[in-house]
Amino acid sequence: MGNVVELNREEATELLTTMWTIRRFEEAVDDLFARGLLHGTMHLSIGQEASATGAIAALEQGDYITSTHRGHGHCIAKGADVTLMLAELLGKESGYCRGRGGSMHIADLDAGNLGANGIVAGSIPIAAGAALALKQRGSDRVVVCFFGDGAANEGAFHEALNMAAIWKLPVIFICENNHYGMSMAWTKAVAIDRLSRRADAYGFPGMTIDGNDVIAVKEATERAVKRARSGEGPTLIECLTYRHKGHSKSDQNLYRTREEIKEWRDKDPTQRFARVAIDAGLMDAATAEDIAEEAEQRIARAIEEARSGPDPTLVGIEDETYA
Amino acid sequence: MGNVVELNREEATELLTTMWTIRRFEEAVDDLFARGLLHGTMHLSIGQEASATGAIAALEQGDYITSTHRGHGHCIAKGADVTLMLAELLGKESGYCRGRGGSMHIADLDAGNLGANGIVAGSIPIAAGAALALKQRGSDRVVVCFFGDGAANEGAFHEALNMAAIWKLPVIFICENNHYGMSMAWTKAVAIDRLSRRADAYGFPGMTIDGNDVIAVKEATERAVKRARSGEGPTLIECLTYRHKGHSKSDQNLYRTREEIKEWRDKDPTQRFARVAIDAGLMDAATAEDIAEEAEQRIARAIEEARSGPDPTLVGIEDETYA
Amino acid sequence: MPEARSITYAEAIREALDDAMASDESVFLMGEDIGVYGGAFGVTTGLLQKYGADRVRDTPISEIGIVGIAVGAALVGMRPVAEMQFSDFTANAMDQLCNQAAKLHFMYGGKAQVPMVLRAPTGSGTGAAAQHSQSIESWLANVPGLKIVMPSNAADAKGLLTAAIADPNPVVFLEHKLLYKTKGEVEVGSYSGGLGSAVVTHEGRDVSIVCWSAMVHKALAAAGSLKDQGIDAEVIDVRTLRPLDRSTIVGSVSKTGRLLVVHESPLTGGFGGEIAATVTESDAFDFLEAPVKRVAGLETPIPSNPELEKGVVPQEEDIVKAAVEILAG
Amino acid sequence: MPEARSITYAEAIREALDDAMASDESVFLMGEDIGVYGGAFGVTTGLLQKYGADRVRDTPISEIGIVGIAVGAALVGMRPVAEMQFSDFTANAMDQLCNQAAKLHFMYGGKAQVPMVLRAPTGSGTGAAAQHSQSIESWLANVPGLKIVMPSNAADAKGLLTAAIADPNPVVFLEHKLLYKTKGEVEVGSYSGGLGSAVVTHEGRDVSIVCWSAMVHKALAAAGSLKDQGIDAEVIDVRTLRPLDRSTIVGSVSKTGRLLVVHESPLTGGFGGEIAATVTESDAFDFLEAPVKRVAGLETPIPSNPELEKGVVPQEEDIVKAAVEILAG
Ligand SMILES: Cc1ncc(C[n+]2csc(CCOP(=O)(O)OP(=O)(O)O)c2C)c(N)n1
Ligand SMILES: Cc1ncc(C[n+]2csc(CCOP(=O)(O)OP(=O)(O)O)c2C)c(N)n1
Ligand SMILES: [Mg+2]
Ligand SMILES: [Mg+2]
Repeated sequence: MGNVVELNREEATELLTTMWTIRRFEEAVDDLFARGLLHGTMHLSIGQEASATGAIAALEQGDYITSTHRGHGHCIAKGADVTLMLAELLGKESGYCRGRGGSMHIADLDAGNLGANGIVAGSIPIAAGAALALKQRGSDRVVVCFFGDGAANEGAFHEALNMAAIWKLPVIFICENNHYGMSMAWTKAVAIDRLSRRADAYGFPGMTIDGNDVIAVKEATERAVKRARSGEGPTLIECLTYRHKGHSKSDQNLYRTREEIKEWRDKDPTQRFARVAIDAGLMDAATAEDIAEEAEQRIARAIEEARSGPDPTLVGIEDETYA
Repeated sequence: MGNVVELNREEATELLTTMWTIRRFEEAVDDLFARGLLHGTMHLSIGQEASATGAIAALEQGDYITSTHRGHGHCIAKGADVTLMLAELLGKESGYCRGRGGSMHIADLDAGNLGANGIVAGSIPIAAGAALALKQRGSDRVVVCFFGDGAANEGAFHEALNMAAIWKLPVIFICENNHYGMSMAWTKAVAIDRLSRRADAYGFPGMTIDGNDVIAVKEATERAVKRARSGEGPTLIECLTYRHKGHSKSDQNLYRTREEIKEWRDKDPTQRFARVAIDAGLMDAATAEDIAEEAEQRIARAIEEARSGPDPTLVGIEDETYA
Repeated sequence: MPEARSITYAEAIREALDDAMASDESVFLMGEDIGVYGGAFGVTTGLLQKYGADRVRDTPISEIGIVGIAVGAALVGMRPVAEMQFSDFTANAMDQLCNQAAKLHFMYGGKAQVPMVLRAPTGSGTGAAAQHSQSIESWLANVPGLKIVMPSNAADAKGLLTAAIADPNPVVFLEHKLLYKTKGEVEVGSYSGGLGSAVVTHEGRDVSIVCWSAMVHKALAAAGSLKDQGIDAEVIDVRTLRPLDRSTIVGSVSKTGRLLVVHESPLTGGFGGEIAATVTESDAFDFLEAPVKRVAGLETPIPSNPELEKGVVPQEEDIVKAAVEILAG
Repeated sequence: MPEARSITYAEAIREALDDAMASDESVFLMGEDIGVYGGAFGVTTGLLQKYGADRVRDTPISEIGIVGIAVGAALVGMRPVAEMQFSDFTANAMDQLCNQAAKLHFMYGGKAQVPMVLRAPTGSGTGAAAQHSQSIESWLANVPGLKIVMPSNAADAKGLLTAAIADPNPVVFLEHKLLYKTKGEVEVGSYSGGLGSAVVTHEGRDVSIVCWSAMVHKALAAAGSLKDQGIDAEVIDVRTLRPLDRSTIVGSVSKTGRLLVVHESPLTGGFGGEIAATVTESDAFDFLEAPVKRVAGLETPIPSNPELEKGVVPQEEDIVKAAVEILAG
């Protein structure tokens, strides 16, 4: 576990609040989907809250992220309004993308979230590009780029990491290794024992950490951010984690065992951090429960509000294609 | 230098013959181009003869190669008929590709050369695919895949090497690091000190060798071929070498110095091997000279023959698009 | 009469794969999650169990690798059937498909052959938005060396896929997602056919509706409604865009004197232009009694909201309306 | 009257880049060998010396990276001008171009903008064969969100590139290799224009020849020959395929009553179909006195032999012949 004594009460509360908000958000949308109130496709990150939360906790105002198809957590951690997110998932005009993007393509540019992406690894070069722009403008802002273990086998990963390396771009590559692509175990998709080893191939530091330990993620990212801000270039951080739910709605989980899922449920990052924070005296058990409870209520209210939003219409839709 | 005592006279003669044939071939086409007798584009490998020659000397009948835009050497080393090659460069119906491919796209499927390729890194996945087919059929044949230092930054390189690794494909990746892409020094295109380090990112052996030492190339490839034939998978061999000529015809060499070119001319692999072979008593100086002389004459005769070949016509050309 | 029974489009595709694998050792499958998972749409379900992991090869998420490896394997005599999980990802592998697979035969002077199939679920209708719902046929339609097949029903899917696998050229086989669960009568044994020929799916005398893939069903429904309005529409299922069966199309329009092209992809630069031009540069031009019309997708990416999604691609009403307008002169 | 002088197409492009970089700090160039080497065709010669390596950024051979980095930089407010060394390599970057650059603005509900330009030398004529000589416009023409520009002369190249760089959308700017050394009168200062408008390059009454890029010159030469045969051809330079200026085309054909489309890329699935359909679904249909004709590339990859290479793409004689046939009825 990362060093909990470095945290103060406020920080601990914020981390736990973010994690519970993500968890409750995704449980709620899972439920909406099951009840037929939500259409399309969605990818839940339940079980992976620590990597999104910890990495983004290391950022400051003005820093950027790029996200993935499994992006609810990144979006929430980067400060999104859950009502607007839910409205987007519900296909509402009031959603982040006016109902055009849906779960897989939420962007929140005002908050510095350059967008989720439906193309595996599609946002990796985009993150490098944003980082290049920042560097070129002499800004000390950085970009955190999230992607999965599967994405590390795409050509886009390779080209972007190499270019980030040679130009020492201020970008932190966070590989959320949740052990599977869609159904393919990451250990079958590569013949190496650590994805972070790939950083060596580009000439910058890589490390593998416990991705279910929000403090460890935060600390590792802080070091990488410092490096990036000071012009030393990128870092690759592999966060070992696990998704409790299937890849998407059509998943029958045939490629993994109940035991494995159970084992990882026991390592749930959200409850685990709550325990640590309580043990360290950063909050009491009641506060921790309140945080979870409040998150649930906040999401419930947001759903009501989002559902009452206006539906989009086709009027003028062809004019939206170009800026 | 590789271990010259492992060679017998016949092998030494063959290596030197191949290298001189490549050299004389390319000098001749350079001259044809300068005299306006040859059109289109071409990329000369003068100075790089050792990697093509040494790597292919490690192969047996039935093994395959894939080649690049700078592929004359690979093609000759794999046993091509220089008359048919010249006919191809001259755009003749009698050329390897009936004048449809030109210098950059010669294939010689009967000899196991699956083809040069105009797309940088384009033939790397193709090599892996051929290797997969061989493996799937239970054959013990292997594929040698040539590509440049620049190609190692393409997405195709990454995806193909990873897939070759996980499936333990019988393919040997020969990176001919001639120090430049077109104008970009390889040291600017990557932030690592050895391209062979990238093999670690996929989980198979990589090594960097003196690519101007034909014996060293042959030995390294032999080990890799053995590994591949026995089902242990791929190897990446980085051959450090240099092209004496510009990238292509339009090159003004503004990106490198005369001194550097001179330095590498002094390391000419062809003359160097001749000296070593003579010193080791594998041939006398006169024989070495004869080999060069005969190569020149053979090419001169081939040019005459090739030039007298028939020109292609447009008749039925649309029927050639599909098999 | 060969025995037949009603099965789905997805099952028909699976049968074609199964038959080809059973009869030809050189056929193998490759793609993301096609093994245990059975593919994103379940098409390959059960084949791993039957043919093993070497012939039903799960790959990393590496589209360049998948298509490039198929090209290389085909070059040395295999018949790979590769899958893009969604046709949109063909973009990632476009070099291997268009610069390699399509060109090697010609570029190498006829000596190389690339007998491979690239299967991909295509089209909108699942709420997956802009990057998972495109119709990509126009990206590929101008690439000589490729064949492009877009079956509209189970029987055709089976016959065309069998033909595609047997073909010595690279064939792109685009399967519409909304068709996977549609059923049709399909012969029991292996059969092959249809590559390069369009088919008149519904005869009529007043207007030729030329379409392919999922739009065939909307056109047939429209033809039904048009009948009620006294308009006798002929529906032509193009089936293969490359090679294009121009004579069936021209023949139909020569008879009806009116042409309506329908496709899901956006209008501008869509393959509908090719159909229209085919007719207006043919002898059928002289028989044309009204301007040619195209009903096509709007000029937008596909939105996620289900109503918007439906709204940006042609529906039965749009086809009916256009046909009525054509007939009105 | 602004001052002008005769410069080449390549110089005109360089001037547009230079002007844009001088006046807008957010403009920068990125591509393979664009620095010291000056680009494969010398277009960027001298700009490195003037603007430094940060703004004239040599890249590794990484097309996905080049285009993707341009997208990311544009998203946060820069105006990158990226180069594909040959348009054929756009295939390697097709995902970033078509699934990312083109779609983000719409997909993210209008909040994101991707103001970037992708320049690429295109077309045949240099003997570089199948993988370096294609005309790729049809790959992209069906992708809403992209603009596609194909200038035929130096003055247009400068004005259109200036407009493309200023445009808030991703613009693909295809430069024909055979035009780089052609000269034309070009104004001295910076100017912008032409994006989305076709132009009548040569007026005539008998037949409308619609074309773009290098084909404009062949069409003009053909118009000269046709004049000698008493045929008065009008030549329309489309200039931008997306957005397409339909009214100029329709207007011309309404006048001439005859349409001949000319393009270098192969016939089937080429953008000529779009032009033909544009006319035959417009009011101009009623004025059409002859079937529409297309003169286009043959259905082959581009061969390396120079005579074959010329033979597979339209030449002046082909255009003349087709126009004469149209006029003959
Ligand atoms: C280029 C591309 N290929 C394939 C897919 C289909 N797909 C969507 S998510 C996914 C798995 C991604 O795995 P990983 O990168 O590990 O992320 P995770 O889903 O585990 O979060 C796949 C194969 C896609 N969206 N894009
Ligand atoms: C995908 C692609 N990008 C760019 C080019 C243009 N190009 C041809 S050769 C070359 C340099 C290749 O460098 P390297 O791989 O080191 O091979 P070398 O030329 O040094 O033998 C470039 C940039 C190409 N042909 N294909
Ligand atoms: Mg994963
Ligand atoms: Mg090189």
